[in-house]
Amino acid sequence: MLENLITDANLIVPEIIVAVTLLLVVLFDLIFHKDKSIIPYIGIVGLFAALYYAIQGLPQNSYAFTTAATSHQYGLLAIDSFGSYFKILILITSILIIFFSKASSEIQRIKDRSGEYYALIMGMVLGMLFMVSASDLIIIYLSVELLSLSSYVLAGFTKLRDRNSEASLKYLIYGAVSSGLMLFGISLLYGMTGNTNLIAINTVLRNSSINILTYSFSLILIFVGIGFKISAVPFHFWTPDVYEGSPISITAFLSVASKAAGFALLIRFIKTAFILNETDSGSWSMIEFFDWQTFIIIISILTMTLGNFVALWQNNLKRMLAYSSIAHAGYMLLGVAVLSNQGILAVMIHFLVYMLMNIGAFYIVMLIANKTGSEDIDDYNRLGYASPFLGVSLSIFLISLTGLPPLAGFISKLYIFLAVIDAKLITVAVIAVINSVVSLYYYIRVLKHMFLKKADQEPKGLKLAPAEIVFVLILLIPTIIFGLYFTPMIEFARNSLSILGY
Amino acid sequence: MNGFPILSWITFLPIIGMIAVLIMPNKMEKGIKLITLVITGLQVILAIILLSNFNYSAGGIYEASSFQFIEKFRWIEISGLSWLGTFKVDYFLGVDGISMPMLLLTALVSFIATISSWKINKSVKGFFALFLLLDTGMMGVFVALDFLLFYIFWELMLLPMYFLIGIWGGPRKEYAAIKFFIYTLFGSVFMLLVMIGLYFSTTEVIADGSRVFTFNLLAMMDPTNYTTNGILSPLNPNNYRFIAYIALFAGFAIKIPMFPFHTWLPDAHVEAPTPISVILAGVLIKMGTYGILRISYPIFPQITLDLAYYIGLFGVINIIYGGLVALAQKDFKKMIAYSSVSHMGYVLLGMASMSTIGINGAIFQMFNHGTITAMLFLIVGVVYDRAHTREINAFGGLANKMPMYTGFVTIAFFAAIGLPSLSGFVSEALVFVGAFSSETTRILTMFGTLGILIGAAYMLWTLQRIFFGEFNKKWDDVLTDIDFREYAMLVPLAIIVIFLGIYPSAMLDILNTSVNTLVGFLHSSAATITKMSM
Amino acid sequence: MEVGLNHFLIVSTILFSFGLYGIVTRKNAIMVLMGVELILNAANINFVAFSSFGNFGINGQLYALFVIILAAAEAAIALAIVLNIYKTFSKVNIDEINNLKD
Amino acid sequence: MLDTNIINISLVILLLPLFGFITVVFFGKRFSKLYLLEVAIIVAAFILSLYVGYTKLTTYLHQDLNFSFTWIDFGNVFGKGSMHIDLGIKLDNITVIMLFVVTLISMLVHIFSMAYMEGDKRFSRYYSYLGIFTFSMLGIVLTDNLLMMYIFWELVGLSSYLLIGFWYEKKSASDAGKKAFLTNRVGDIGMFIGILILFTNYKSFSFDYIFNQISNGVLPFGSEAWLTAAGILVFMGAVGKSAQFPLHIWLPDAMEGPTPVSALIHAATMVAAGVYLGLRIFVMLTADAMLVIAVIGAFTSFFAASIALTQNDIKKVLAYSTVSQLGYMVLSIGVGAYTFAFFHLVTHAFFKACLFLGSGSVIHSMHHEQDMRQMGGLKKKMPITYASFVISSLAISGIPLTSGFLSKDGILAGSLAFGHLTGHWLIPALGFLVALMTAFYMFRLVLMTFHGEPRNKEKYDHAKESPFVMVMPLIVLSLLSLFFWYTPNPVSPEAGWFAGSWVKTPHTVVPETSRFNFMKSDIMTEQDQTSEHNESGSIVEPEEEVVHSEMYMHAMHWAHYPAMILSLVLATLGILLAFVMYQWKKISPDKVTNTFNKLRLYNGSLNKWYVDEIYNSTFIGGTMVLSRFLSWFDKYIVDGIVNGTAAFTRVFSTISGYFDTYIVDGLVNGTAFFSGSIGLALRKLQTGKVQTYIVLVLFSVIILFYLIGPF
Amino acid sequence: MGIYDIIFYLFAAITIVSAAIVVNTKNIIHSAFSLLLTFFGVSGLYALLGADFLAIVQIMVYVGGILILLLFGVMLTNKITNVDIKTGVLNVIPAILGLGIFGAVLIFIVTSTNWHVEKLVIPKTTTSMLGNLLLTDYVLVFELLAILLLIALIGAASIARRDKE
Repeated sequence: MLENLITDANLIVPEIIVAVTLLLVVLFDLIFHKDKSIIPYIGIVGLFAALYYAIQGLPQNSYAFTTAATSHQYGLLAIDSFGSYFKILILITSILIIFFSKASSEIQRIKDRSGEYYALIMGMVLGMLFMVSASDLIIIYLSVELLSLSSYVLAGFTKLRDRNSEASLKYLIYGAVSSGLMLFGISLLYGMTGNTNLIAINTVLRNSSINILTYSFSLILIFVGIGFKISAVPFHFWTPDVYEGSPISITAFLSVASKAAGFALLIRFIKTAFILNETDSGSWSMIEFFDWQTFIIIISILTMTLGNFVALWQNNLKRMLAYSSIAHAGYMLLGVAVLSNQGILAVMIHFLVYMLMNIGAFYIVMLIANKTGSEDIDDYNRLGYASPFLGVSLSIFLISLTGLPPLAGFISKLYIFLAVIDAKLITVAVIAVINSVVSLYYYIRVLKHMFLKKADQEPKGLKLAPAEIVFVLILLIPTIIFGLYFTPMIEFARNSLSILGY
Repeated sequence: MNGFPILSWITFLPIIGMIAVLIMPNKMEKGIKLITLVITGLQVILAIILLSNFNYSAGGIYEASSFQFIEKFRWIEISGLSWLGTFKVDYFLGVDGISMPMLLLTALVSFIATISSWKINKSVKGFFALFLLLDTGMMGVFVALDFLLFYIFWELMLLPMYFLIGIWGGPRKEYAAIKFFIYTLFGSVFMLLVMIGLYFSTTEVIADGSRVFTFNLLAMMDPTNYTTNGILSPLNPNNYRFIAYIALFAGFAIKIPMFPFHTWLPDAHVEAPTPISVILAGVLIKMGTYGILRISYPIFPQITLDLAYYIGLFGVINIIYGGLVALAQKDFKKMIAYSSVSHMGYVLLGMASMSTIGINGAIFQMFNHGTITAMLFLIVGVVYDRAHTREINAFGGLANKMPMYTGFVTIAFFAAIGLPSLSGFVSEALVFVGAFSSETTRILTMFGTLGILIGAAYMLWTLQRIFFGEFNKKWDDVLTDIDFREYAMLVPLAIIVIFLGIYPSAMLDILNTSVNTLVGFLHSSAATITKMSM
Repeated sequence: MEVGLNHFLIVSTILFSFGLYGIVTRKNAIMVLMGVELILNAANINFVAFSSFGNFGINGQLYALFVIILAAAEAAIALAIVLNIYKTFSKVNIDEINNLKD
Repeated sequence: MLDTNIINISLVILLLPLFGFITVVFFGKRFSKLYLLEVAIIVAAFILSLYVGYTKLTTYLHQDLNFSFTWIDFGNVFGKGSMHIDLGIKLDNITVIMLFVVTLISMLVHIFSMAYMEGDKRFSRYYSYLGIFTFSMLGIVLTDNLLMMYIFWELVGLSSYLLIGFWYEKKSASDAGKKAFLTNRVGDIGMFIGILILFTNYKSFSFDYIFNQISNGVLPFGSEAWLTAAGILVFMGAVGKSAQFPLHIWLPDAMEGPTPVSALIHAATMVAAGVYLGLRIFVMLTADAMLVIAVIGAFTSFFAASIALTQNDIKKVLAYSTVSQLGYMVLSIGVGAYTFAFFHLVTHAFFKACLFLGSGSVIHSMHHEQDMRQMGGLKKKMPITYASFVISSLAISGIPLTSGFLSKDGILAGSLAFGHLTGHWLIPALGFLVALMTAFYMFRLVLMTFHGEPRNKEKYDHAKESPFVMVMPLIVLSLLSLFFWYTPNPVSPEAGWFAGSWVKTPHTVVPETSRFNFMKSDIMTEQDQTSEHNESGSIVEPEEEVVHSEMYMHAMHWAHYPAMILSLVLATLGILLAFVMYQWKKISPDKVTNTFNKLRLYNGSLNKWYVDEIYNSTFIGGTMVLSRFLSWFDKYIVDGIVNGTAAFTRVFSTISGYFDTYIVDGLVNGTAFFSGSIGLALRKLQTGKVQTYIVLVLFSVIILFYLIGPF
Repeated sequence: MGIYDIIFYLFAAITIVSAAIVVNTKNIIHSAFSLLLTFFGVSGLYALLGADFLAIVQIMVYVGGILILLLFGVMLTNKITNVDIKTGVLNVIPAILGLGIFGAVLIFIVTSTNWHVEKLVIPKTTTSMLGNLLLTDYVLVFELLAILLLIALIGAASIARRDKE
């Protein structure tokens, strides 16, 4: 028993480290209640350690916490390279977000509560780490809740403005209902299969006939919960409001890490529970009761279209980026909809790139908001001249988000389209490219304001700390390099493709 | 060229220049301008070196071995993808008779445009940095032989162009810039899809002997490389190939710009600053026709042959429609912008002929239009710089006030009209001869010849309104004859226009072998593909 | 008709629907939270009923237990947030708190 | 190698004026006397062409000299074999005669202009333009192929444009230049299409090669109709350049240019280029084409003469008279009187140049007064001008002992024969009517200008005989209007060397079936057959005239004397009528005017039958309306359709105001509009009320379930 | 209809009726106390299903914990003097419509499904079995829940406490 426990614990070292860091943060919060500036560093150290072990854990491929009642391959967690890839992404994002938070004036103003802030961040990280490797519906539900509960609080954490609290409340109610629906779906699925383990469910589905109506309904309900996390239309409604209302560091975190975790969860859920078999060329044939492809394509088209078209109208940059992140979720869902390793690869690459460019964009928005106190697009007028570095960097991030060469965003878009066209989903591809043209409008609009518009008064140049420039460069340089030489990025993703299961 | 990567140099030299410009402090405007001038000057020199080493008898088009100055190495290689085998992208540059004139044109027009930018004084650094980036994009498009590389260069010039119009442009610059951007992007995203479709339909043998999918344009042209069920493979019984052709063509057509996708052009031209109008008209819109010749024609030969009539039809519509609309313009620059629409119609018509003479004429027209329109836009720039208006009716009688200027205007206008002994005539005549000799485009050609008349009408009318008649005393102080800098821009172009008018073989000999190869390849490959798909 | 699985499921379904109804219609945030609790309870009934009738072992009860604990945690956070809202807006009517919108 | 020498000399003649043009253009400002170089050059060119003409007409009378080189080489063209475009020159008899005529008149005009244009601020520019004109004209004359013909054709158009609009400060002048260029281009389009037809079929532009192919039975697209079409289309160029109806409108306006220019370009040389082209392609004209040409010519000559009757501007009368005479020449080509078409071209060049220069002399001395109603009685003041003017007028009226009598008589005879053979009697009838009208309006002009009482005393007092450089050309030209240069027998042109041996009707190459009956050769001579089977590419001219059948010879013979007598009678009648009305005042011109005006004829004629007005309101107006419409269409509809759809625009126009306010800067056009509208609609969902969101989620779940569920 | 059935219907009725009151009454206090009844009803249903431990936990946690929390919430967010602690409704029609369809669909599919039903087995010792499971197979969940509770604690405390001004 204990041996098992130790073996299992070895498999989840990153999670354990994060949990310990969480406790340490709480502890240090109590010890150093005068000056809490050390706390973020504890978090950073802990996350780096976790990252180290996550990278170490890349080649691992086994189940952890196998249940005694069943054979070995039915674990609560699946520790595989796919999960580790996302764990690495999430941990990197978390580290970036901690630096991000340190630079953010919003977070600086609540310094005395920074212990709780970082503790909750750790809670989110932990939730996400479990999400990406969860292979049991209960773990899925609980890890989603762990993530959610932390983020509900964080969304309203600063309490600086009305909208913080409002974001928090909306997020809470929306999240509670979504997870409630998901739970109900889980209970129905449990009723049909008598199990909550994805592999076990897969076995049941292969071998017995089930009521398709109930089955579909429960899957849709479960998808509500996941769709809520990845802000897929029509489960996205919270996204713009919460993104706008939250502290910008949390917005960035939600838009990248929590979405990554959601996607990892979705992919694992589909791939583990509903696959019939995987061909040599990496495409999946699915158990036929539920047409995942059509379903996700519908969601995906809705998502990208709504995200892009509504983003056109936004004047608040944070809100615009929220819609843009919805749109990107749509593109990534396209990668999922292909239902092949190729699509998954595209999603993985897209996340890597998306992390760079989205955090970069948010970071610059934050830097500007720090100084000007505004995220309004009109306040960006002529900013490109006042602060050329920020202007150019933000332009590059936004152009990369548009998916224009020679930036990394193009490569990830290319991979998605490679997958989609190879799957012969031509109509979908056409809709997607038209969407990407539409997206240009709002991204370029920011550039227009920064460089083309006339300002009432010339904005003052922003003085940047060296650390801030370094932070931007850390994100900017890979965005450019990966656009021109993307072999390492794709090699990395390709080596992390294996998902446990059939 | 003894292993000297001259094409890479000519393509990426501006990037080096851009970095240098960015390093320079803001205040050293002269220095920034000089760097740009030196860089573009070096480009011209490299282009001349290329020309002097150019083998006139090498065909190129579909045959890697007869391309020249080839640079090819594996840029991206990712193996072990179970569904793709190896994902690879080559850095593959090369030149043949079709790209050589475009390369010369790009180098020349960039150089002239640099001189023309001398008076830019707003955010000088930004302007020249973007200008040089644009230069790389344009040059790259004309030398790339790998579709992905081509696409990257193609998109690369969008953003600099957006800013160059949007920041340094006229009153409605933002509108014009975004319109340009959106139109072009709209075209190019479909190009992206077609590119991916083609990627999955063609394989190429790589070093280890296995066949992998490829972006290599030359491999895509070889019917034997098609996969059995690739989405755009003729072996695959679906009509995607046709749709893909249309999509690809639309992408290029927007750039040309072909009716009815041309509406971005007048706006962009009118709002853009003079050097950018020069680049836009001189080089950028050639990318569309170049792309059609380089990609659409050899990769989809049988569809090209089937649709020749429609290509020609749109060409003729462009000629007549563009001309008639130009006739109604009151803005000097807009008039010239529409004349570009009209003149690009000749290119389309020539291409539609599918004959050596016609395509020769079309490419020659591309080059000539590049030089002539560059001249025309510079000419507009001259009066606009001085009078700050482009209203045609605001002027009159400039011939006496600015005789040398009028001289250049006359050359440029008559070249645009297609007066013999100037280069425009030869290309237009060849286009007509070629198009008429093809059964499909014969009747169209007859309508197309109306363009000769309409062109003369709007050009001469404009000439009359601006240069003849009574001089408007309002401009007495501002309008002075052209200065040294303007000579430096106009003289080389005028010399080229006259020289090629008298001795067109200087250019046509460069083209000829490749065009013959292309025409031959079109027919033989179409036959092969038809046989395959049966 | 003998009471069977379906009876329990119908109860849970009704409870679920009422919960949703409450969430959707009530203005007061706390009453919305009550609706959430109803949903969770409905799911719990399902878990327990399935595990008992389907002979799936006792796992279902365990899951219900987890959910109950989670509901408590969620309620704690929810109420904290509601209090925070009350401090900020002096009201807890959700529909009146909509500064964030398009 | 004498023939090489001649070719080389011809090339020198061609390039000399170009050299002059370039030199004067670049250095004319700096060296004000540089125009003398230009004059010297043209004198040299004249002397050289005299030499060339002499050598050709003596040594190589029956042999053509050719020289050509490859201009553009297309290499081995797919499916068509080797292909190239050649340029070259060809010297045959009409070439060298034209060479002589062009250089001579050009030289005289150069000299005349030294005085006439003196003091003009763009004096050297004027000479450079004359230089490029001469160059282009010589190019037309010398070329051996259609492409080069077209090239120089256009260049002639350009120089004409430049010279007509020389005084571009005057709007009427620049208008006239533009009109000339554009009208010519209309004809040129036809010509170009004709050339395209020929090139497409024969892969060559060379006259000889094309004719050889036709005579070998290779027809364009295999049909005679296309041959007819090609002939007519190429001839369209001549219609433009030679100001034939309906493209004649530019020539009278072209009188806005300096008068020596009118003499050179719009009387003697450029307008004759059209006729020259007609002669060049004469051998490939089918019967139908010839009939069309004859009708055009006849109508034009009559139509223009009818206008010339009433004009008051001295140059306008001459301009319409030129149109009318060109109509004669075209008619002559149409009826197959090749020799006389060319003959009339030459004689007309001299006497019409003389008339124009004479009028220039008058205008010069009257201080640029052109209205005849302001003149009168000038014969005393300007005796030499008067004398030369009268000689030329007699020549144009076709009075014996003048060159005009010889050529015109030939044309009338030819047309009469044609009418007799084909039944198209209207053509000779119009021809004779025009002879009457010509004599009348020419002498009306002479009488109003030189006879009677001076009407404008002030101007009259200042008038004096022009300087020597101006009268010398007049003397030379009027002398050339006399018969003895062309034939020893003043009533029989055939007896002379010109029509008798230098210029012979070439053998037509069109298939028998599409010739006129009278042109069908009854008996093929041996030379004929050898020429048809000569495949070397150049035709050796048959030594004997074998073109016409016996029938035609008979008809010609029959027509000769009636035509001569009739034309003489009509010309005399015309002159008499002019005297009656303007010298002896027996009939008041006003009365005649009123009489005719009852049918609105006088005003119609005075206003050139409103052709310009009709064109303005139809073609030009229509084009402008169309172009403005298209411009509007482009701006609002095409842009609209492409950017979105027009329907969409309409539907959403109601909210466009809103849209404009908020999004106009970034989302300006229709696609944006469209996408913006979608965005706007979707945006409405984002109410900010979380419970609404939940309702939407629930509905979505149901919809998704419906969509995806297995129903 | 046996006694088991009668008890079931009783508890079911309590649950449903009180739930209906919870979501329909205007008075928050009424609604909170109805919720208490609902929890009791559910607890009874658990007992009927043989989940005795769960029934107790339900009452302890829900009634002792969550409901008290909710009541605190009600008290803290409404002035106690305010006699009618009432709350309005919104979205009633779409809610009834949507949930009518939703509930109908749900009931239809729930009843039409051929669930895996075996004989109702009432285990005797659920408490120990649950305890065993919790510390063996589901020890991870156990730990996870511990952290979740910690997070909830930190979160609730940090967001609800008064800021140091």
